[in-house]
Amino acid sequence: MKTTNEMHLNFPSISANEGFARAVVSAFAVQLDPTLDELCDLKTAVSEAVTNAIVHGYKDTIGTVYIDCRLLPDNSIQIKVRDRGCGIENIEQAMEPLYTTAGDERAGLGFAVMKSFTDKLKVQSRLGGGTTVTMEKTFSPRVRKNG
Amino acid sequence: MKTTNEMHLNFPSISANEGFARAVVSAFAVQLDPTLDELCDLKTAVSEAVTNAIVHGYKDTIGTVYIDCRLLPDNSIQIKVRDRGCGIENIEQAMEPLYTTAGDERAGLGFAVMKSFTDKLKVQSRLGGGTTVTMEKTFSPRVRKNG
Amino acid sequence: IGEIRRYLRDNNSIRVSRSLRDTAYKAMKAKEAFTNEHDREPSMDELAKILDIDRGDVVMALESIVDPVSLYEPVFS
Ligand SMILES: Nc1ncnc2c1ncn2[C@@H]1O[C@H](COP(=O)(O)OP(=O)(O)O)[C@@H](O)[C@H]1O
Ligand SMILES: Nc1ncnc2c1ncn2[C@@H]1O[C@H](COP(=O)(O)OP(=O)(O)O)[C@@H](O)[C@H]1O
Ligand SMILES: [Mg+2]
Ligand SMILES: [Mg+2]
Repeated sequence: MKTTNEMHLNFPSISANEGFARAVVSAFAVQLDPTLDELCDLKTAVSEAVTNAIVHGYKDTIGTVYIDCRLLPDNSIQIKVRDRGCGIENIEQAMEPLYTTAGDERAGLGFAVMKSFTDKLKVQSRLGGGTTVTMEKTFSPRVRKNG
Repeated sequence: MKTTNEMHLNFPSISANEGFARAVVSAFAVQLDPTLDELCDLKTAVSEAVTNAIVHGYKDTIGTVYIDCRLLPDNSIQIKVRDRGCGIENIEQAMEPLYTTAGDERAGLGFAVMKSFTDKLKVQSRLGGGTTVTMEKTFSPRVRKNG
Repeated sequence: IGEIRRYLRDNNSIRVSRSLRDTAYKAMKAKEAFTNEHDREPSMDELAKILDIDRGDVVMALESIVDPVSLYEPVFS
């Protein structure tokens, strides 16, 4: 599908940028005129992906997190969150609800949240090469006033 | 000076992205806890630079606009707005207040606004190679309540 | 004059962090009112129009309260 607008962002994997990444994605998505709830869902999903890149992908190091966003003509947005961190050994297992490698610190619900708050979720990863999470979300068409 | 945080953004030179660029820069600058006035000044300056890249740099074409932001430890922000468009033949002349090549459409005050709303302004350009506008702004330190 | 202006700025200007929360609060109230009246949620553009601010600023304001629910609860419950 033809892209109507796009943006590419990158920043160091420090936690101060979690909120920033969320703000950027919503400032971009707002062009599609979503409702607050739709935008909130999207932000929550993006947060989870960015947090994972920071805390799992780059663990005890600082690396670069990449975000690529595209708007598609059917009122949907595609978001890629990429890191060049440690990668995931078993993607299926990682995506299972409650599965976490972070012990008691994390709930293991990140992927479950991404899945339920977006319409499409794809995870690609290579051990030692990094992880790319691709999410898509379509916003409801606006109800016309007096229409 | 050591950078404490940074971000790099790029997007196509379409006018829908003027507001987006402004929102991204302010979402990033907000980490320095500026006042509303300070943030407003910064957004206005960024708007002018991004608009110039879109309407002058890429004129009748669509190109990529690049924004690089750095936070410095003295509570200041450095913002580069870059295009690979037509470039400026005479930078000094272009920066003169009221000078414009756009006839009646524009006021020729873009650079004047950037200069007065930031603490430092540098313009680099090469004919056919593009233009880079670098701005720096230091925010007032936070005033302690009861302090 | 520059010094006076700086003084005023330092002492009287509202910090963004503080005003954002006020804006977010207004946005949540406006959303509530709109939903009651129209039986559907407002879009972000509609919300920005009601509040008469830039939609980028609405986004930023909502960002200042990471989870809107946490703002909502102490006020309405
Ligand atoms: N970007 C990533 N890089 C490396 N490993 C990851 C990444 N994202 C997720 N993982 C792995 O998948 C597991 C599950 O992720 P998630 O569902 O978000 O739960 P949590 O983050 O709470 O552990 C993580 O514990 C981690 O082992
Ligand atoms: N990014 C750019 N690429 C090419 N030319 C530029 C660029 N920015 C500014 N200029 C030139 O400098 C002139 C003055 O810019 P400015 O002060 O913003 O006034 P205005 O945009 O109203 O013309 C413009 O008319 C244009 O000729
Ligand atoms: Mg997680
Ligand atoms: Mg201009």
